[in-house]
Amino acid sequence: MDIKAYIALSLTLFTIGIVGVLTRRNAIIVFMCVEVMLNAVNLLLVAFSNMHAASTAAKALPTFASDAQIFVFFIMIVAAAEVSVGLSIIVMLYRNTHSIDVNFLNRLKN
Amino acid sequence: MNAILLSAIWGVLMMFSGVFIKSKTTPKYLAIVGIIVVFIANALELNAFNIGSLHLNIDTKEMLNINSFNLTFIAVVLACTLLFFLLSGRDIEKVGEHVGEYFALIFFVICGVCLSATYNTLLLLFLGIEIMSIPLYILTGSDKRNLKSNEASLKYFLMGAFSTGIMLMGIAFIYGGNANGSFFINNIQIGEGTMPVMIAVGLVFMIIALSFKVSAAPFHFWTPDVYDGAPTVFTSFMSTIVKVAGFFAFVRLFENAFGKVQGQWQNLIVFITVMTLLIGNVTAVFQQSVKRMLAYSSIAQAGFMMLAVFALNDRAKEGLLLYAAAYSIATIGVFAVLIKMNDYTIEGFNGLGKTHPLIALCTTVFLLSLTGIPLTAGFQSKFFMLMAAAENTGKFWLVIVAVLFAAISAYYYFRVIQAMYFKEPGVEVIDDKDISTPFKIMLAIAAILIIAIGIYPEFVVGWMYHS
Amino acid sequence: MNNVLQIVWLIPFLPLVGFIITGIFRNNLSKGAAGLIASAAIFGSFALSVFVFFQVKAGNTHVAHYFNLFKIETLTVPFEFKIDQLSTLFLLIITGVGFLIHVYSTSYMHEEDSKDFSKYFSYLNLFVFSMLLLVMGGNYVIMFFGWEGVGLCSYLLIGYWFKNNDYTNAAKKAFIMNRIGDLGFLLGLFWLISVIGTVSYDQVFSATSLARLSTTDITGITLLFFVGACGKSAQIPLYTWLPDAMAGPTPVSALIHAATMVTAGIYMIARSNILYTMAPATQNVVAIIGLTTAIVAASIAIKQNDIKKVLAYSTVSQLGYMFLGLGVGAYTGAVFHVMTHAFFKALLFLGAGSVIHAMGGEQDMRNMGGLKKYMTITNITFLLGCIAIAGMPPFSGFFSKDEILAGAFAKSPLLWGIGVAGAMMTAFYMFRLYAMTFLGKFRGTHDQEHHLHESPKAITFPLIVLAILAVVGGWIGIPEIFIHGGHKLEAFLEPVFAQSNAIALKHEISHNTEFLIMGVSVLLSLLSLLFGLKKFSTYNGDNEVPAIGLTRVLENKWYVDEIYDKVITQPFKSFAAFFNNVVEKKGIDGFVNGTGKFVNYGSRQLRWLQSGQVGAYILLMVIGMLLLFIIQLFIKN
Amino acid sequence: MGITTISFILLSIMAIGSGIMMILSKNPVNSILWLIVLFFAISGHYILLNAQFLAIVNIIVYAGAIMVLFLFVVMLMNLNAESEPAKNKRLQFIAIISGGSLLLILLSAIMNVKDAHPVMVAGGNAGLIKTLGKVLFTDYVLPFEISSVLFLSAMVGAVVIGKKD
Amino acid sequence: MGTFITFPELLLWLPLLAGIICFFTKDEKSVKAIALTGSLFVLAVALISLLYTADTYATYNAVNYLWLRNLGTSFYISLDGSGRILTLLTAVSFPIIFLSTYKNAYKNAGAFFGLMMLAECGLMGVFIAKDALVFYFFWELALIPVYFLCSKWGGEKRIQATFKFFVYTFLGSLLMLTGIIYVYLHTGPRLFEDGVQSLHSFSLASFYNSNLNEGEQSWLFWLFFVAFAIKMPVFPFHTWQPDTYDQSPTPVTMVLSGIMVKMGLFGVIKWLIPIFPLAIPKFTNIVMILCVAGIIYASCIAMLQTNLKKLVAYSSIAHIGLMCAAIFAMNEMSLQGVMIQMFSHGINIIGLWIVIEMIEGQTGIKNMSELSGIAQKAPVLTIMLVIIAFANIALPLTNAFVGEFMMFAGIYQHSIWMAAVAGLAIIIAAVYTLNMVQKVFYGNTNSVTANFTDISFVQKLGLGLIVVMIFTFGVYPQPMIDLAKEAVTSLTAVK
Repeated sequence: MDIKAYIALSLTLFTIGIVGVLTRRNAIIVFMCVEVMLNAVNLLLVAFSNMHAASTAAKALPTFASDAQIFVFFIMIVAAAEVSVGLSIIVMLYRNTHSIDVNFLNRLKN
Repeated sequence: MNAILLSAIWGVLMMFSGVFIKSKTTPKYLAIVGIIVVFIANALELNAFNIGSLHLNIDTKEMLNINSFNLTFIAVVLACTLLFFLLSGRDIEKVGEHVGEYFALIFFVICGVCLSATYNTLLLLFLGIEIMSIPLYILTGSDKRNLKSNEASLKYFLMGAFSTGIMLMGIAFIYGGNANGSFFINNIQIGEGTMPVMIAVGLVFMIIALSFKVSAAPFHFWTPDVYDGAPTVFTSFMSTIVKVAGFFAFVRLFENAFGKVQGQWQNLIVFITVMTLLIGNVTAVFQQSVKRMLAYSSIAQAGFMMLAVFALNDRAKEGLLLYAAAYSIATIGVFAVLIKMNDYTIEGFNGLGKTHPLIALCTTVFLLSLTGIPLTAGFQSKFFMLMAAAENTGKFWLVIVAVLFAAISAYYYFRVIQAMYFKEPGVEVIDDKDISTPFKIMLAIAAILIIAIGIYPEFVVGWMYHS
Repeated sequence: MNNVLQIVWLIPFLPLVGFIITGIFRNNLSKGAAGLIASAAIFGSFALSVFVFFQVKAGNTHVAHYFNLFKIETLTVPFEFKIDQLSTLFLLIITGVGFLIHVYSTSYMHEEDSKDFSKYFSYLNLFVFSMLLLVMGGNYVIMFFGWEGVGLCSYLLIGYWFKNNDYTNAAKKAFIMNRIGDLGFLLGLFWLISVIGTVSYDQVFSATSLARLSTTDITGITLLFFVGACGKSAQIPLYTWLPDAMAGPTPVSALIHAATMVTAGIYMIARSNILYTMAPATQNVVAIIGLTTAIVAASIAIKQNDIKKVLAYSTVSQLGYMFLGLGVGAYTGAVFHVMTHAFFKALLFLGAGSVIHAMGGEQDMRNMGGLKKYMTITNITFLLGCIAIAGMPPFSGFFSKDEILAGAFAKSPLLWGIGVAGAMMTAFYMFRLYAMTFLGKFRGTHDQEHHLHESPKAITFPLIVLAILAVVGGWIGIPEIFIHGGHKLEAFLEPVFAQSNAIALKHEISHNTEFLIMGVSVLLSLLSLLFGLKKFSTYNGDNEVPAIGLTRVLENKWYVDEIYDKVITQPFKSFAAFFNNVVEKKGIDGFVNGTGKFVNYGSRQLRWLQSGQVGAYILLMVIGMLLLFIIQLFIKN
Repeated sequence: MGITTISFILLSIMAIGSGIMMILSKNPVNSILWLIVLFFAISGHYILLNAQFLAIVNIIVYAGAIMVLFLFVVMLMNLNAESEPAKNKRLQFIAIISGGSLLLILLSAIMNVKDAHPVMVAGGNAGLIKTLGKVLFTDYVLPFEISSVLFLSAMVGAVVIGKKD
Repeated sequence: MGTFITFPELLLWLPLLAGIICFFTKDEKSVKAIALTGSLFVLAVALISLLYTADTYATYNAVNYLWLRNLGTSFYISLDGSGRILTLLTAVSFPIIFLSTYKNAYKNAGAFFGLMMLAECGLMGVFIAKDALVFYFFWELALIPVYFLCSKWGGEKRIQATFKFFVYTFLGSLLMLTGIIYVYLHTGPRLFEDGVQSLHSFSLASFYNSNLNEGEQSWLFWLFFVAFAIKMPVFPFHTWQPDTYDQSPTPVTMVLSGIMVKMGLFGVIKWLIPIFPLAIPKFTNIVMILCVAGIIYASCIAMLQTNLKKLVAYSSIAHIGLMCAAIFAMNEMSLQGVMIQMFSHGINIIGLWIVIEMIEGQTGIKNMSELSGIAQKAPVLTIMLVIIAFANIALPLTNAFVGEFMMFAGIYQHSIWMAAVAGLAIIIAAVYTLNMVQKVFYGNTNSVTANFTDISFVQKLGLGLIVVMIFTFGVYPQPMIDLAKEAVTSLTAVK
């Protein structure tokens, strides 16, 4: 299994996320698309870590590849935190406007 | 290190103060004390570092890199924050109920700032930036009744999350392309000649993400709206301290990780710099609301700071320090005055020179500094930046372009000055009851600081060269 | 008593003092005092000049060097006076005639209130001061000081009655015309400096520096100098200011626009005679211009009715004669004519002044006539003046003019022929003037008639003196052919023109031919004189026929003013207007403001990027990402 | 074609498909469900890559906690399909074009790199909880502590924003 | 022997001090008094310093403070040649300006005179700076107060006019700044007294022998020249000037036209020609053609002006153009001429402004065609004006004559035709000056001028001083020439 396959896969997911962000107007969906992007990254990181683990230099220390996985772990942490904040913002917005359409509010322009 | 720990701890303290202390004014003083404590701790560390003996030595596994440069920078940031508290503390209280929490969040941001000033691995860069951003999403939306504030925070949050994704993608590619398979920024194997494609891709992703954080065109679109919508106090905070921190992270990453192959990515920076200068300056010309104008001007200033990323030499570092100080002090000052205004449009400033000469004078000093008139800190910082860019040979035209746009910037800053001095005062420019004498004194001190740095910049830069 | 030459600086200094006193205390000086001070100042310098004259006659000339006007490595301009035969002669003329005219003015200007009275005299003194500076100056720069100074004074004096717009216009015209000449003079001067790096006469005319001048240099320099002379001495094409200058008080016309200032050009050329002798081309130009001016001016004078205008044009034409003399190398003749002309022209002007005074400001000859029986002295003196200018032997005009004509003949008979024609016209219009003024019967109004009277002593005294001079003044220059060694003046001036005479090729003309041409010119002018006298002695306004053809042209002064206006003034004005309205406002300033407008416009356009919608923002960001990736990955630098 | 390859392909198709379905489905609830499917697919990849810990965490944190949170919010706002007006078509078209071209650019850049980097599949013990735990609490103790600040701020934020006043 | 305080410092700090005091003084009378005394002190210093020009007094005339050493710059100021003349001009002008406008009342006088003194400080700084950075500092510092003065106390269209002026000059000086940076990066290292060594140096001396090849010099030349050309201003960079002169309060206009324009000339003399010796020959002709064209152009426009102030403004453009051309003629004669003329022009034009100020002050009118016959009402004023006006068109025995004579002679040596064309300005100048005199002073009085009163004693004093100087330097300019000698020789050495 070559790394390129994983790159392709995660880039595709990443792009799907982007396109989602661009095309949807529902704040929650948009936010979920961002989550998709993050997951694409996670996948890629893990793949890379194993790639490095496969490389000769890695043989030296066993925990070599775990850096990336720790990183992914932190990404998840951050994602969780962001979700809590993000959702609270969206809820607040909904409370004030009864809409979560990202284009509904554009008082701020020009 | 001290700064990181203490600011985090103090953040927790503030958080609880919000719970236990009912009085609305106490948290402010607590925060002021806190920032002073952090500052002193940092100063001690800086001093200790310069004489070569660190007191408490936490083994960070090289994940943090402490040196006089970034300690000085932290010192500058903390000083600016102190000034910010002193000038606008009372306005923070006005924003809403959770005064303690606001301060707590600000402290967390400071913690993030310190992280992104000292990080040595991409992981901590990521964490630092996130710790900077997430509280800001909140602060932006903290004026809950105000739809503008809501809108701003939503926009900021969505685009921020988006940029986080991009940055992570960049980190992933850099990690993948790095044969050493490590996240340490000074342990990235780029090799000779053109860098590996994956590194290149990752690098571009990083440039995009960081440009977003420092609001450099064409990734600046969140800036005007967010700065405009957020409560003015927090705009003042995030448009100064957070932004310069972003730049510091930017410079730090690209100096340590990709400094060797500068030639291969400089064009991108040039492109971004020119775009930023153009959009920032030109769009600011038309603005009617001073707040929004300042938002655009902050983009314009970012364009100048990009020159530091472009140059990446010692002069650039000095310039960045100076810029951090000059730009932050001036902007905080202007915002502090702006908050007091009843009318945020330029006409709102009409005749301020007659009704409040001192305030008008200080504001003028700040604006002159932002324009970059000699004898103000603003000139020195711009000057250092230009020098840095010029020393980095080959693209002198960039310096000239930057200067041309600086001339344009005179246009919109001076509109405010004209309004203050040469127009007749309208109805009730400021209601005097929230102009306290200490406020005036602080304002004057800020103005004097600007002049002092303008006359003798080594006052700031010198710290880098003690060792 | 050599010490006179040591205190020669007093000569210009006295008038300066007079100027300062009368100028500063103008408000508290009585008329008498002002007149007295002014005249006394001039008389003082006249007396000094006489002493100086004897010194110089005794043969000791002198260069008085006072201080350095400025001194840099490449050029030194000292403040120095040069006292030699030429300048002494002019000193005498200026101070002498000047003194008489001051005396005359004391009475002539008496109607003015004391303020303006002393202002008038201060100007007059200032003029004499500058004129003295001009002729005494030991180098071209000092000469230029005087040169511009007299211009200024003539400006001030022509515009003396500054309430009247025409007068101030005339003054302006005079000054600007002079400025044009001055520019020529200056350029010549710069040329001189750039070649030989000095301006002092002694050094410029020294053999060594003359050797450094190529033919082009000399020709160029002399021509440029001549342009200056044209301006100052009212030669074609710059003569039109002089007739207008008659707007000034009559004594001023007498002093400045007849006797002294206008001869500055002749003085300058005579002073630098050696340069002109070395540049034959320029000499020809000078001669031709001079002659043309003489003829044209004379022709105009024939049809003028304003008494002062006639005299003005006659001055122009006499000046033309002098330039003719200079052009043909008869320097002595020219200077001689300057002197005699000073006498009789001053006389005529003062006489005219006396007439105008009597007529209560009336200047049109058609309203005069028959004044002979009212003002005897004026009449006689005026007649003498007319005869003198008409060149009747043995009056002064005869000798000087004859010398010039002889010189012209020596150069080429054609010049002589035209010159004689001019002389005839002169005789004609002068006696037309005389007849219309003094003969026939009075044509003015009655109240004019019954206060006609002879002018007071202060006026008649100068007339008499000048009349005498006009008669005998020529006897110091009686040609060889009458008395051997009769030409005292030539002998006196010999050292000044020595260099020129040394190199100028002399074509001698035999005595017989000289007698012949003399006789012819005298005869012809006598005829036209009598014709004029007969034609106009019975003049009364009725036989006026509307002028046609040439006469019309002459009455309108060959339309020169109109032509200048159309060809030079108007085009230049519209040119300037084009600059002001198009280039300045639309062009340059338009561009500057345009830049600002452009920035504003760009700002108004750019802000549409900020549509306020997150989707659009992110889309733009993505597009930006695309750009960056393309730059980085596909554009190889 | 080994078992791993086949499962890789299957999981990838599943992931991409569910992703696409997520952004296409009008009803938020559906897209949330699709997203959960996506997460499962990715967890499958983790297992394939021998990162069991991450796989579990992914399921628990994402598919479990976060998605439930989302679902909760959506339910709270009882959004149904009509609630979201569609973006105008032109904009969507541009969006898809630009997104696609971005993908193409990156792929074309990366794919034409000659040298192959095999990925170690189903091997090594880097992904084991034991290893990760050791690493996390030795080398990564600092970030671990720092991340607490993140959580605190998030918590405070949630309070500030969410608390009714 | 060490000196306690040097002349340049005094020239710099005295006005600053006076200015600061003015700011904090409320009462108008005392403010004026303070400003006047301050300027008189400065004048005294400037005059005394003339006694110490000899090299033996070097320590009195130069001082060098350590400042930003790792940038290779230091606060180095000293009095010499052209700088000395211009400081003298500045020192002389300000008291005259204050005297002649003494009776004018300003709202918020403290700020007004404070800014005036600040402007003087800035000007002094420009003329004595020997370090590029210091030079640039003062260059801007002179601009800012003037900007505020113009747009606070000026005419009704003041804000646009002066803002145009500000942005224009600011742009120019920024370009110069980039030029300075570039040159700086090509200077040699600099070792300071205390042993600090910097890679490059901002000192004027090191700028003079920077290692720039011809190509670099030729574009840097324009970066600098544009800044100076805008300041002077030289055609076609002049369009800010007439409006600004027209709109700003007359004392400020005097400073602008009398002294500030000299900043540009001074810059060319000290900061342009010696720094880019290789570029000069290439561009001499272009610049001179610009200048000469400007001379004619401005004179023509001046001839059409009916607004007194604009007339003087355009005539000033013409004069400056002549001086600039003379500088680039680069021979001893022309340069000496410039040195003298810089001083004379300052004096004369200030005189003209004073007169115009008096007329406008009394009648409130600056349009010539509405004025007439003032000569009858105010003979003294008229005489003064006529003298100054004729000095302005360089009549002999006035100070301007010597200068223009030398300049023309010098230009002539460089190129006959330019001298000839520029000479036309002599005639045109006569035209518009006489027009002005005729329209305003001659003729009969009209409703406006019917009850015009002659000038007061103080004004007489101010104008009298000017007239005296006009004649003194007209008859005996030698001292001025000796003063400028070293500057001139150092310049001619460049060629």
